[in-house]
Amino acid sequence: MNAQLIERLGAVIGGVVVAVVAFYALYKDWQATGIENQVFKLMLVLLGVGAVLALLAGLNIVGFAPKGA
Amino acid sequence: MVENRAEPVRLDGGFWGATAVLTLLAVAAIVFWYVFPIDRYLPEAIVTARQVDTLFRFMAATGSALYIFVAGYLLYFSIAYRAKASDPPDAVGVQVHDNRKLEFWWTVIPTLFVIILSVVSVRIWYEIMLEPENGLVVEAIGHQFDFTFRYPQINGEVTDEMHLPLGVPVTLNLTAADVIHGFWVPAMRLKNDTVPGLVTSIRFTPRLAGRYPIICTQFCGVLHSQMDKQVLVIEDKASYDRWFKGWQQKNAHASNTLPAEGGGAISLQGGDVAAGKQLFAQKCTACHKLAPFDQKLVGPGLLGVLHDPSHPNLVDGKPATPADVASILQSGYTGSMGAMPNASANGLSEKDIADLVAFLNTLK
Amino acid sequence: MSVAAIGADAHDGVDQLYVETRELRLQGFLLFLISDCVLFSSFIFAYLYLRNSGQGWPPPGIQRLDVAFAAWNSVVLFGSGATMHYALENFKHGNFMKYMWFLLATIVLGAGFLGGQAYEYNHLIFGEHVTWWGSGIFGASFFTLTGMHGLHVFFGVCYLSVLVLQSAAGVYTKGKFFGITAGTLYWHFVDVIWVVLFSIFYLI
Amino acid sequence: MAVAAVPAGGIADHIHPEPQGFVRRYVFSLDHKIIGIQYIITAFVFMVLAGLLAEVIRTQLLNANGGFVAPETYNEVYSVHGSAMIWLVIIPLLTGGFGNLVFPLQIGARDVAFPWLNMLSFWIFPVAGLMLFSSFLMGAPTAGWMEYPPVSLQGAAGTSMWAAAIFLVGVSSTMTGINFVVTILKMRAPGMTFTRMPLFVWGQFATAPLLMIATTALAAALAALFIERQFGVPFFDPTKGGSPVMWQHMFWFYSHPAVYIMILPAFGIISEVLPTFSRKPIFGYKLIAFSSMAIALAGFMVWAHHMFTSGLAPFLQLPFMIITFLIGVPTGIKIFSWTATLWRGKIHYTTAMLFAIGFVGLFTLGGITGIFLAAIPFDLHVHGTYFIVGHIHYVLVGGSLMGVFAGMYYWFPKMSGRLLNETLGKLHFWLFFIGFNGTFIPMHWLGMLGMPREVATYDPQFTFWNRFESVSSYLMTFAILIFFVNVLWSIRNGKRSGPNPWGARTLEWQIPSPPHYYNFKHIPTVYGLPYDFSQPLPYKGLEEELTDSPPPVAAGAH
Repeated sequence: MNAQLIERLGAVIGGVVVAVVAFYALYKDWQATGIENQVFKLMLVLLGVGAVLALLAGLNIVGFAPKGA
Repeated sequence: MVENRAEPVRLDGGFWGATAVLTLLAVAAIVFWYVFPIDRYLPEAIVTARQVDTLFRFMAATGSALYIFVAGYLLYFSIAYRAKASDPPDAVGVQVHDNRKLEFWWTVIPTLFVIILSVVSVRIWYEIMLEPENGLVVEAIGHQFDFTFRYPQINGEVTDEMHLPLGVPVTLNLTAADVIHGFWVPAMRLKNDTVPGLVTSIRFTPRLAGRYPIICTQFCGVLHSQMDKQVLVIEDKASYDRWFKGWQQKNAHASNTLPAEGGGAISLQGGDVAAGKQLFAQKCTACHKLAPFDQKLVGPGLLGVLHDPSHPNLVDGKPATPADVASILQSGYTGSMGAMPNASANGLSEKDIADLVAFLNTLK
Repeated sequence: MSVAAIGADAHDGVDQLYVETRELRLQGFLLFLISDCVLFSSFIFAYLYLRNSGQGWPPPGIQRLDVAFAAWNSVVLFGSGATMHYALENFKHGNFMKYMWFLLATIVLGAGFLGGQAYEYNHLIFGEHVTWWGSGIFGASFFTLTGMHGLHVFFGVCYLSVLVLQSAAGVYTKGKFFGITAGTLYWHFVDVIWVVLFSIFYLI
Repeated sequence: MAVAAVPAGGIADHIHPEPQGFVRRYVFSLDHKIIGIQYIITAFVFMVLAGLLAEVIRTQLLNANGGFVAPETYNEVYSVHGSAMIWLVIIPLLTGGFGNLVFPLQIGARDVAFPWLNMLSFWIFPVAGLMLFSSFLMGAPTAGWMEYPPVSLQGAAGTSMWAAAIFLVGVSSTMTGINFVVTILKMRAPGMTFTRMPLFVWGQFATAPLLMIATTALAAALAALFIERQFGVPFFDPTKGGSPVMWQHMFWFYSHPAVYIMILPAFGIISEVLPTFSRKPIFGYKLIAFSSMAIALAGFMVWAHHMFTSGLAPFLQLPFMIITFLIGVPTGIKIFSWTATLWRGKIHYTTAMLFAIGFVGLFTLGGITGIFLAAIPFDLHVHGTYFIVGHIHYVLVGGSLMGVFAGMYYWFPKMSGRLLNETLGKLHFWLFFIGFNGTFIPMHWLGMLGMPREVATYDPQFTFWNRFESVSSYLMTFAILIFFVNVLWSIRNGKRSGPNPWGARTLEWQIPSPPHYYNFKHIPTVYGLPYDFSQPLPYKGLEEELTDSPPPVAAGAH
């Protein structure tokens, strides 16, 4: 079932990349003020969380056994 | 002419006069509500009906007193402080903005009253909810445009009136066959919606013999307004038993028993459980739940239909056997909640029936 | 309200009127996102209510959803969120070409996500015969929610394409670029909704 | 005290040139006052239609076996009556109509935050109204304004049209909500802090978040019902696994905040009218303002008190009962403060004042029966009966509609420059008062004795009181007819009112009536609460308003 494998691999690598990028961007403009920037910071946090979730799902830590297993 | 703020603002004599009158009126209203013979207009058919009436008297009395004061002051101030012709055109009232003490009290007192009202309501609500559970279990089923009732040991359904013996606590299970109806007996001061696919129950103890109308209070279709013809009859034990036997004979041959051995015994060998599970999911979950018997959807829950002795006997008193289930699958069955299609309508081949029975057999 | 407070230095024709109207538009857009969020949460309530009143999940006869593919698809969408963020950062710091590349990357990734979603629908509907009306409460809640989210992503992709054309035509200057900020807010909002949908459909 | 002046070149300082041509000025107008008037006119047209439906209902109930119309038609009539009155009359009148008309003037703004959005939100409204009334052509919805599935799933095509129409009105309401929140937050005159805003603006400020958040929850429920009816997607159909009780949760989660949307602006109107005609400040300004917000917030937490009998788990019902009781406290505070406003005032009995006092009297009765309904044991008795119909109409007609009439008599001069006729007004008030009470008081005991709701025929024992109600409802309809005659007559030949006929102190009365399209030549600065009659007006910069000097129009076309 290499399709499963490729998807999981893509999810893991992509997840790591996006999570790093998101939390780095968050770290960079942590001091920004004004409602607009606060909303952006919140969105970045949730984006990071989503990437981590996708990463864990790729590693089969979260979610259920792959279909058919 | 500008009202100067120097001289202190005090309540004048007229105000206290009005207050006295209003207090008298309020006391009269309170006495009226506690004296008013509610049961002459609406009999108290069950034990808790009296408690609901006491709650109503309490709320009506306090509500009327509050309303008399508000409306009274409104009227009095409107008359006493109207701009008289003698006032100059730019006359203004006393420029008071607020009064901390007054505002404090008319926040605290209503909050206290709300707490008292909550305590009273919860106490009475508990009495309604905690009626004994071991009483007579009756089932009322709402259909489009009438209620039918099912009694233990009476096959099929009682269709015209619902009879209950005096003094015996009752657990009334409510469900519906098609749409939401509202089962309400005004004399009981109690109602609950009959929701299709859900069994809700109300418990009460009949206290006063009589014939009380049953009314549907939730819009259920074009003839919703006709659903107030049926009657709940509360009577003494003897006449109840007579009525009960009458219906037992009448329904003895009701459809509840198994149809004649139609389609002949079919071979049940080689039933494949997995295929049965698949078939069940596609064909049966619309009306049956994989849950105990009383979890009704349209038909009863099917968990343990072939093993659990308490599962109602489909045939003559003994738990259902695979052959019984197979014949029901083959020739259909008209229960109280709706008709089960037979094999051809369901598109079940003989092999399918064998698979289904095998699957049902595994449900413990 | 000093001009600096809004994070855009005042030149390129930015006057007090633009500053104030921009502030109003930003507030209005955020409130719109809140009301859209309530729309999704109402459907999510319906899904969770049906899920717990039904007979276990997934209902008999329906396989569990393929988490692997969904994880990959989600990463594509979250990636597009990251690229959109960098598009806005680059625009704010003036390097226009990088902004355009990141914007195009976002559109490609967004479209990729839609493609992935279409693939999954195709697999579900024709492969496993799980349809919108035919598969009981699973079909109802899954297809309605993910479909509505897909529609929002589609509107987002259309808006971002318009954004590319407008930026190419030079509509957005250094001081006046609310269109891009709104696009980024919307895109992040769509990402955040997918974080929730991904976890409630695939992970629990 | 140092109050910041209007920032140069900003929105408040900017007057765009006058719109030209009839279409731009009156049909597709961006001016919040014209849009307010458009809302009011359209809402009153729908009120006439829905009011006639009400009279069909009352004529049908003249005798026990009905017979005026067939049962199906009767079900259609009361369903469309309920839906139209709520979504096409009361909500648009109070939020779109009076909201647009008055509060931007009261906060010293030139217009709302998003004029284009405002115009769009209006033009969706008549379309949705026509959609709802056109459902008669295809079998109108028959399951009441609540349209409970599964019976609404069996309804004719009109039920889907109903869902689409209410979805559209919901979209219009959400836009209005967003528009008003941003306007009140961002566009108040310099110096007008939150505790210096007039109470009608507080009413709108409490209503706007409800409009914006609650309406979208209804949009989801309606979309689900529409999808289920048209494509068979099983949300609510119990035979396919759906749950009918879920609809009630989703519907009432919107509909209880909706009843607060319908009453909070009316509270605002009454808090403006009472102090003006008692010639004294409103009593307890801060408490009234904060109780509006408290009511708006608590409105989201009580929806299941409409579902005590629909099979909810018993212990779940308790919190809803107790929080509903608690909402009675801020409402009570408002009622006591209004009554105290009349104390030691110099009361002038204009029609607006009569309606305001009538509002306090009748709404209080509706509020008290509301507390009855919150107690579960009593609600188990009267849910789904005419007691509820009585309660609804006491708070909606005795409350919101009386508030609308008070608002019309109060602000009609500001918008048209002419006074509504006082004698016709007083006739309208007294006939309406008698007719209204005659129609809706008997419903309380009819409901308790056993008359269910939404029925085309009823038990013959209730015939007398139903006839009494029907005759009183004809009187009430005649009174509303007098109102419309009064409005139509006064537009042309009402007495000229001048800028401030009532001697009121809020900002909208310091500018000419009808106000110029730009409202204020120079945005005033505010440094106090306007309600104290013994103090001078707390505004600076209004000197030029009543002169006819030309406004400083901005150079470029905006």
